[in-house]
Amino acid sequence: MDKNKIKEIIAKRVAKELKDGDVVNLGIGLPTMVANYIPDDIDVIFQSENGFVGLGTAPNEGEENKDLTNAGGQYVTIKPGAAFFDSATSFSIIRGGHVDATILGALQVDEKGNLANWMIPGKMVPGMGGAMDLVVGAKKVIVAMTHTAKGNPKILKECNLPLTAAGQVNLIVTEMAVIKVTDEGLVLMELGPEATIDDVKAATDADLIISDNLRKMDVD
Amino acid sequence: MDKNKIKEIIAKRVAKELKDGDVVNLGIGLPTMVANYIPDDIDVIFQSENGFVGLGTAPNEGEENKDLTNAGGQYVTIKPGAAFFDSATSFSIIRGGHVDATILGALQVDEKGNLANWMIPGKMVPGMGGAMDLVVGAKKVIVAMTHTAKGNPKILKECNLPLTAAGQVNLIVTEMAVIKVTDEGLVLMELGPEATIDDVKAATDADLIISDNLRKMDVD
Amino acid sequence: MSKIVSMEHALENLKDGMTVMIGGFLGCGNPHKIIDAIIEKGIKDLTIIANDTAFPDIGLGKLIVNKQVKKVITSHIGTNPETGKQMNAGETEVVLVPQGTLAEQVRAGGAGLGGFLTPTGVGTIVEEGKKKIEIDGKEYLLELPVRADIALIAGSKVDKKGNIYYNQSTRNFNPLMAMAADTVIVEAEELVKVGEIDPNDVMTPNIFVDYIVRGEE
Amino acid sequence: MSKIVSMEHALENLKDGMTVMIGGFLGCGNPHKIIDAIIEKGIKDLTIIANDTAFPDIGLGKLIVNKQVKKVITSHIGTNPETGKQMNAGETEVVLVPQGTLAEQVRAGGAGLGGFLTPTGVGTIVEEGKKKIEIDGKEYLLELPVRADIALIAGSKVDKKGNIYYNQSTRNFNPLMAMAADTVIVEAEELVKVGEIDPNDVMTPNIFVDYIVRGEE
Repeated sequence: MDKNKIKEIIAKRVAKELKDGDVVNLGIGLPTMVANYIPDDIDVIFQSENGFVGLGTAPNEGEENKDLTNAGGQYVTIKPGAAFFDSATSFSIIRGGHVDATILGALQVDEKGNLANWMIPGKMVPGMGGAMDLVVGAKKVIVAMTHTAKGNPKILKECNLPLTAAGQVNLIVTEMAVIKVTDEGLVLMELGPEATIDDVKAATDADLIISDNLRKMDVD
Repeated sequence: MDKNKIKEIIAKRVAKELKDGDVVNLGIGLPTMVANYIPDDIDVIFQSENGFVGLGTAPNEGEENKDLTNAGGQYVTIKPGAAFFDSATSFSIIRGGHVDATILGALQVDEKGNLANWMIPGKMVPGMGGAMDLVVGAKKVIVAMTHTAKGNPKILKECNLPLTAAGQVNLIVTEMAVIKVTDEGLVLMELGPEATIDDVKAATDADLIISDNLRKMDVD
Repeated sequence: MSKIVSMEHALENLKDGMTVMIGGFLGCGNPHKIIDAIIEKGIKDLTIIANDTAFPDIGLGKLIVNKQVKKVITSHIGTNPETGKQMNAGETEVVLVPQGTLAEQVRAGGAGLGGFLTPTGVGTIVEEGKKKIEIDGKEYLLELPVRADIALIAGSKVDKKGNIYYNQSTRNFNPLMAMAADTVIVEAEELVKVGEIDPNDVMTPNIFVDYIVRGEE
Repeated sequence: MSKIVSMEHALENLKDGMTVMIGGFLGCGNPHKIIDAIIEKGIKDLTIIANDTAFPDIGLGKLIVNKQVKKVITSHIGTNPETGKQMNAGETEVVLVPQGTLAEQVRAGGAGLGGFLTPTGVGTIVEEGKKKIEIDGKEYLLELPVRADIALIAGSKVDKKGNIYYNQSTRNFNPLMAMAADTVIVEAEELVKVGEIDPNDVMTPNIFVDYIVRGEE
């Protein structure tokens, strides 16, 4: 599958997790694409941790507003009914459980729902930004990522990179699978359009429980 | 001296403690009168702990605004340049040391600068309101009160009523005296218009150190 | 689904025995119409968290007079003699909290904090039963967050999505409480179209508001 | 005494080696003109507290590139490769803090709190060296307040008394930092008369502002 197709599958599938009225924070990169696949008949409120709810689409060229950027520093727009606030309020919203879902990428996720996505010691240390607060505070943590990195599994028995948070991930969505994090371990719930159980097992380091209701991912 | 004259002396003398640009919180009752004696050439900013800076005078009759009351629940006005905020911000201002002086009444004050002004067990329990935060947070705590209550001293060796705060009072202004709280004890700095040293000593339970620079209170 | 509901519908969420935050300061910024409806409905055994108990005939003070409150957590009861009377008679439990601590406790409840350290109350009876922690040689009390089942809020302007604007000194505890309860009901003094409140000037973002009731005369 | 001063006058308050908070989020809401003046003046060995280090050629990122910073306390350095390079070379000390914790630390610094308990960072390297406190069976980190010698703020509209209004997403850390420093300098994108900002809409009350410098083009 080509890269764009992979991203589209993941974003489409994650979009189906969101309900009318949900307050959602989208991480930078792939998660941002989820906004493109929200059905018209439901109203999802996007939170931007730099200080507002009611994040809209990217502005038309030439209509950028220097005072209106998202948490990635890109120009954005707001929807009617938006509201601005300071960073302490923004993270009160996040840490206080007022965000229904946070969708973010990962370097590694493991069987206990541990997440590593903010540094590779000695290599890449961008900092955690708002990720640690988001993962601890959001009611539902959805990891949206490619199933492997350069062929290496990212879903592990145990993360070996520094954690973003311990035991907070609820759902993992990749182009190959939808995996639920439970007290019993990782449960394979859905298979990607082109994946078999064996494919997923081969690309996953962690143990997988196969759901009795295993089905194909709905990515129409 | 009659009651009004006593209050006027105290309020006039306290007003002289305030400087241009000071942020000041006035307690209910006598302290409120201090605002009447600020010289025209200095700009003192009054904070109202229910949520604004820039408190003005009482409104003219018929011009009361139901949305604009002070911490005593009375209708007030604001001055140009006022700003409103919520109660958490209001007490961030107070506790964070952004109030230069708080002026409040007392039931008892003692040699260590302890203050009791919020309850008499079994008799009167109005609650502390914002007083505990104000006394701990303001840079300067000025007690403005009559020297005695029904002839009984209010400036004691040690408070026996429940404290509002320990060791926070800086200055005591009564109709009889201006007394500074120091590490060495209470220092009598100024005498009221009609008081002698002996009068003050007789009306005070605490030990008093007489300042070398003892002078008459300036209440013109 | 519209958040704008009848008073009756909104109050179905408020049951006997619940813990209720009520915004306002000595009546200013109290949700007066909701309070009147609670009195009419006779909901009882409430635990009220509020800055004060207002006056006997104004604002939430009326709930005290009408004996619908079993416990009050507040900073001041001096303006409502009925609260003190019921406290002394053992009819109503009163927990007195310094105002700044109460505001910060409500904020912490909404902000997902486990507590905070305040210098307020050190060396007074407020410190009884609380953990003391020394930071850089200064003593602080560890105060815990406070939350409620329901918050009753008064908004000067509320848009149809639930964004709230508070006029002047009506703001006080309202925006803090709107973040610290499982269900939030706002009484809109003026109900406006979405967009009439500038997004910069929204003081309580719509995401906190569950129900809007009309408070216009 | 007017708070409106020349850039030169304002920057007399900023000395080599000081700790400086700078408002803004990836350049948006940075006080750009003040930053340019610091570069021109060559003030050095600064400790910067800011959400991020912006970009190499935008906002406070330029101070890093120009090697005027000895330490940064921040949540994110990924957008400015120069920060990482200097960190790896041992030239600049970088302390990474979760964004919500940093915002709350600055707020606590201004609010007179001794610290707060946050669930963020539990079970990660962020907890190293910090006190853990359990409340109701849940673990929290005790995080301490942060203050600075100077805060450099960017206001969209500033009145002559120093009341500040921040437009849209320029607000971010600015109002928090304006409360947490000994001296506060605001760069006014638009300087307006007292009264032009509605008292309800003031986001930083004038009492926090020491100096106003003009930021208009």
